[in-house]
Amino acid sequence: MSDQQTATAPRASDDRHAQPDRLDRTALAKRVAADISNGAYVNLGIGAPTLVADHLPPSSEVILHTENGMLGMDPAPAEGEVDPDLINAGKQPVTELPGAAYFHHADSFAMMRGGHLDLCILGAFQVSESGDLANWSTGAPDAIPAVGGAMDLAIGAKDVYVMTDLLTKTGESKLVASCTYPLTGVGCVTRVYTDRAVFDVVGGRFRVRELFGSTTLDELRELTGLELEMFDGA
Amino acid sequence: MSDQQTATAPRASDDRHAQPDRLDRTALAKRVAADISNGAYVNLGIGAPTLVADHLPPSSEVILHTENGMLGMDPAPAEGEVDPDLINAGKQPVTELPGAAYFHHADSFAMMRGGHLDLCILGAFQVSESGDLANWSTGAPDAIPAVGGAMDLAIGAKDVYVMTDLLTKTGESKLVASCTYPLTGVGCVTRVYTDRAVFDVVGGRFRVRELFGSTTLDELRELTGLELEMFDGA
Amino acid sequence: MIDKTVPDVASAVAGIADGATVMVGGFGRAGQPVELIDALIDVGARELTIVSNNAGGGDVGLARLIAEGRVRKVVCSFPRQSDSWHFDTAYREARLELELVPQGNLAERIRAAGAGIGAFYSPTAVGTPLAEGREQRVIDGRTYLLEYPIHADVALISGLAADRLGNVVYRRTARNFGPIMATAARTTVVQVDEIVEVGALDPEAVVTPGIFVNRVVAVGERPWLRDSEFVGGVDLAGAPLAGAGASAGGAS
Amino acid sequence: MIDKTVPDVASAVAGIADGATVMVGGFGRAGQPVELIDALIDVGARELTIVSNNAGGGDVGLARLIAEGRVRKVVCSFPRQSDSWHFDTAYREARLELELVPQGNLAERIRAAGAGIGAFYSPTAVGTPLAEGREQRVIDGRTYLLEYPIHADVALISGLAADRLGNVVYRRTARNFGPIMATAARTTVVQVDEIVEVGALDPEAVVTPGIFVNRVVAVGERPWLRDSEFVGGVDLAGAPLAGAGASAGGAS
Repeated sequence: MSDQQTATAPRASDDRHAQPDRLDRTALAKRVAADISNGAYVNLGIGAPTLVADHLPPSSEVILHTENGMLGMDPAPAEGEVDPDLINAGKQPVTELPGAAYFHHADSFAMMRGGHLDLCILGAFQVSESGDLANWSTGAPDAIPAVGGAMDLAIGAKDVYVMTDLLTKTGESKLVASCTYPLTGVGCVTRVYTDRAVFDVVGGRFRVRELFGSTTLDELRELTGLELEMFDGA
Repeated sequence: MSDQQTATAPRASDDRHAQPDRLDRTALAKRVAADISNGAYVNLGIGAPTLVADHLPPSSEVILHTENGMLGMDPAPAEGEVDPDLINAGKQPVTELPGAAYFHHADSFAMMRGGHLDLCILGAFQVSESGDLANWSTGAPDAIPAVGGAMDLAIGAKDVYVMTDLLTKTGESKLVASCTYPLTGVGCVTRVYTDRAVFDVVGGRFRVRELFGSTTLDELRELTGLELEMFDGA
Repeated sequence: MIDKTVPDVASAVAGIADGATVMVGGFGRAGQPVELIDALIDVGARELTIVSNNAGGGDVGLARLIAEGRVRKVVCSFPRQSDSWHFDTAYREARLELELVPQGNLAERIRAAGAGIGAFYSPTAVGTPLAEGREQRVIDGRTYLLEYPIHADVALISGLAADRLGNVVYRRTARNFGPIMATAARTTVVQVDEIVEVGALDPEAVVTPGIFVNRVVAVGERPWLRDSEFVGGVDLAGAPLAGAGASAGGAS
Repeated sequence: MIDKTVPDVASAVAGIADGATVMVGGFGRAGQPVELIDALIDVGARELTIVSNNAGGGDVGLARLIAEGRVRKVVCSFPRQSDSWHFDTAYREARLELELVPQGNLAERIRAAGAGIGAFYSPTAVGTPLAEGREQRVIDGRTYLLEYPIHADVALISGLAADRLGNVVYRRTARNFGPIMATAARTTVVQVDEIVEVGALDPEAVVTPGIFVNRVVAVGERPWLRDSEFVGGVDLAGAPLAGAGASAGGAS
């Protein structure tokens, strides 16, 4: 897997749409996909994480779970072949791979909460140094709340990766000392893939696993306001 | 259903194997079967209750549940057609009716404990006036305990009928003021079919619903030592 | 003979009263019993509590039920959708109450009701705002919240096919909440594309055994299925896509 | 590529250690993974805790495991059978411990382990000797007992067919505890009559999805099945009946 990482990172930063100091969304999806092991059972959250499905390496066989009751999901159908009975958690049309299985919602979430998924990849508003995740509500008083399966995914999968831009549109860091938005799960995130760098959550601190493009550790410290160190591989 | 009762009782007591004052096991199984409504979902306990399956009136369609994961069970197969993968809770070979369904043990007991079965029919060591059931253990210190699904059945079905001889082999009444054997369930039995009479459990008392053969109410009072009245239909 | 089939959707939903708690199957449009909901609107029942994963989208089905002012409370995990304008308006105008439940807790609470479980300890939502008011317990070093079953008066469900005994099979991800809701309601009503003969469903593949089902109604083939084969040319709402051909266009 | 198939039962049970908790599928003989148990005996692991509905019958499978003195504790609902002499002897000589669990609690506790439920309130066994030591709680006027999940190191299960992804289908009442045990163990091992190609199993009819399965081994057709048709002439133990014909007799 570390071979794949080395091989992929330069490719990703060569992407013609990428900024010199960060990856675009497609490149980031490729980068995340490269880290998924052969044979892994993976749930991709709504939004950006869904893109990962389109970039899984052909050399590996990864089984995608969708919480609305399916294992063995494949990305979007060809035009004109949309089956309204076959959708993912984002209610987008998908397709079925040979070896797929369908099950009802209680079985699907039992699968998730019983710790059987190897990995889920989620979007985030904020991730804290202790791995707390906030991704379902900004707490705005007039917002209509909606949580879906986010809280179950957060506590269910063996590993929870977050895939997000490092900064919000207004320039605030999504990596924080502690979340100010309502939490989705406590201490659940194990890794964060951002457009600038990959971070592991280790012992209550973010450790920088990999820098993208021209991004430096000092830049990340400045952007996040957090004490960051490179991941030492331990 | 009351028509069926009237029609069946004399027929049963005419049975050539019956004692004048009581029904034999086959006649009792017929008598119980006649009370089961069309469309009922029924679980038959191990032992004597299993016989009921052979006497269900052809005019009604009754769906038999077996807790080892099946609805739509039919009685024993023809000789030479035993399928070891198709057994009932007593581990006897059975057959499958059209419209049957198989499911795993958690689903099967969810069905039972969720109150979806209309009726189960169980054997008993003792039934108390308040409907307590003792049918899994005599409490003998050297006995090997085994409970199976008895406790789940007792509390799960909408109605729990007991089918048993009124007296033990040593002449003691199985209907008692309160059980001395370890309980299977509390206040769960709604009706008791014995070789001498049918009893309903009503307001903490047995009410005699029907007398078999030459049995009289006074005899039943003497045999059980309980205050018994005829069921007044209320 | 047992015959749970009823001739039309009006008979299928007959008797649903004001104030009833109604479970509605489906995840988005997949598995949503639109025809039964339309019939429920015709019944006229008001002050309903709806238990469903979503709160409807567009102007049909659940969304229309809300638009018609029949719903007092919604218990769901994800009411907000790009096209949930009817729910959004009713919620903002405080014309209905929302109980927001994480999807896994929603599913497990429905299953618990059907399975006779008094309550259970769930790992989901611990440390979040949705844990408020819930009893907490540490078991084997992990924190859980106590969750209670959700029962309903009626469940409205959509399946692919059923027999007169009420055995039901579903199709693909349209299965979703149907099988568990069928177990949790006093009266379970299933709409299917087709009613088949007893014996036509494989006993190994029946998903909802008839014991959980009270009424079955056939609503006819959906536009995207024909001869058991999927026929494309529709969008997610089941409407024909532009350029999908004259015959599909004629069905819209 | 994912390939969970292993070439033989020895590979299937490799690594089961002394002191392991092993779930064993089956209800009586139906669904009991006899070939895997035989292989487990050969592995030599001792001091096992066995979670199974029964404690074996006759001299094969679970009964033989107990006879060989490998079992320290049995968690089951119904150890006593007409032919459970090996369990009976070991129990009376206090060579093993018994935890007796009502069958529905056994099933639900196994499911809870697989589903990440911390504990649940069960209506079963209230007011009986098996309620002793259990926490009691009144919910909505009914009394329940608190029941905890049962996890295992290994589950040994018997199915009808599986693919290399570990998707499993069962046959008739041999399904019983298999699907839930598959969810509750760290390592789930499934023996099947036959391994089939990926895509050969109907995705609507897969009972145990591959996510729950670690190893699959084919043990060959059972004597009472041929060309997907049932062939009679066997008794409940799978032995040919007297007079069942020369060919069947020859197989014993």
